[in-house]
Amino acid sequence: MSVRVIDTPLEPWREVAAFEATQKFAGKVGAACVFVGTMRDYNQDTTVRSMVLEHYPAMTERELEAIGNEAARKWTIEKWMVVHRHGALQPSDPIVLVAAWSGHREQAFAACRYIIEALKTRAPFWKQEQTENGARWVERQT
Amino acid sequence: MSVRVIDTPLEPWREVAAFEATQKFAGKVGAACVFVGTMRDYNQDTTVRSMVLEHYPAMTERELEAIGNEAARKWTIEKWMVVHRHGALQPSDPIVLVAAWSGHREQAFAACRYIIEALKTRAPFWKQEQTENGARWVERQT
Amino acid sequence: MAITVRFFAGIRERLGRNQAQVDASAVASAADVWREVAGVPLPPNTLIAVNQEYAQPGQAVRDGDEVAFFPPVTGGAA
Amino acid sequence: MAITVRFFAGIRERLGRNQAQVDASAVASAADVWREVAGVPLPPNTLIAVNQEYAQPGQAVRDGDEVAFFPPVTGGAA
Repeated sequence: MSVRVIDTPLEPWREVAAFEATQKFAGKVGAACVFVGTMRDYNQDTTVRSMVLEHYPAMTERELEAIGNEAARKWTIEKWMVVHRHGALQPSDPIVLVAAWSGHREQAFAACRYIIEALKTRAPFWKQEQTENGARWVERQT
Repeated sequence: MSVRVIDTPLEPWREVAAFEATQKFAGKVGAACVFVGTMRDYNQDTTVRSMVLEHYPAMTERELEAIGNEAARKWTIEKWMVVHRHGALQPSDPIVLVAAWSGHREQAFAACRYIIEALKTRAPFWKQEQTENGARWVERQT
Repeated sequence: MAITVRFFAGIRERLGRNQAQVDASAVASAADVWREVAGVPLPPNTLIAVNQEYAQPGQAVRDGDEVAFFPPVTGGAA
Repeated sequence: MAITVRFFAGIRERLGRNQAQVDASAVASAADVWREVAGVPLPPNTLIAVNQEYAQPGQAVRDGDEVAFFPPVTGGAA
């Protein structure tokens, strides 16, 4: 529905408000579920100073579109959106925003959750963390 | 953590942004899950023109505090907030905002979901809908 | 002092008032309070709160308490 | 024409380049492409995409395709 991959600061609540302002939900939507992932200053017991998020342009957008469309087939949702950062990030910077709008809250929660879980295993992003001991690629975790 | 019951328009994304601005999450938070419930223009196959939300002042806040604190004991969350409207509402008006911040997304999702589900069965609010056939009290549903 | 009784939503409408006072010496439990003020049987599924906390019909009440009767709640969202 | 090969993240670093070209007549599958350009065995858990879609090592490739090799992905959030 709406996929954006950006290298500028992600302002999640502004993004959601702006997206809603462009929609004509017209009283059909009773529920919105939004997930925002932000950069922590630690990972696996190590302090993380900064991070670079590499991605595979074109495939990223394609895969995110596919994931969102799967969610829209599995659950009854009106709209969904994903915004994901790439490039250089600092601790507490938002990394990803996922939102789903539905007539019913179960559907909104389930679709939002599905998208973030699928994104983590399929969207071609790679985190490289800068720690006290130098740079390291993040290994995949659950 | 933060409970507000208001009779003025609820601007959920502004509320969340304002709350975050007052917090010192300091890189400990990796995940935020936000749920927003809005008024639909239909319910049980009937068009709904407007709604009045009655509540039980004092008990409402007390019960919402209790629910949020339960969520914070059940899951590892840094912060949570609930804002709920009362008074007169129009279709597409936001009714309720629930947000939970955590180091991990599973915890944020679970806590947010717990709060909205418990709120629906325990927080003393009652909806009266204005339909084409007059006013009716909403019966409890899942 | 007395016991303050509060009614909400459909129950408030059915009884035609949102509040009542009961002499504490006339009642021992929340159910007694209802019988004293309502004049009709407690509707099924009615929720009871004593001093803003959920309570059972048998809960003891005393001078100064606030006892509330209301239908199942319907806040939140779709 | 040729097949364009792309490497990302740790694999890009290990190979010291982010891109390569392969003569399509020299390869039949995505695994062949890796053998042709990498000079080392395909690391375990490496993901493969052909024309920006996930693929298995045995997937056929042809002139004009883009074949990518990369480690398990780590986007999203905590």
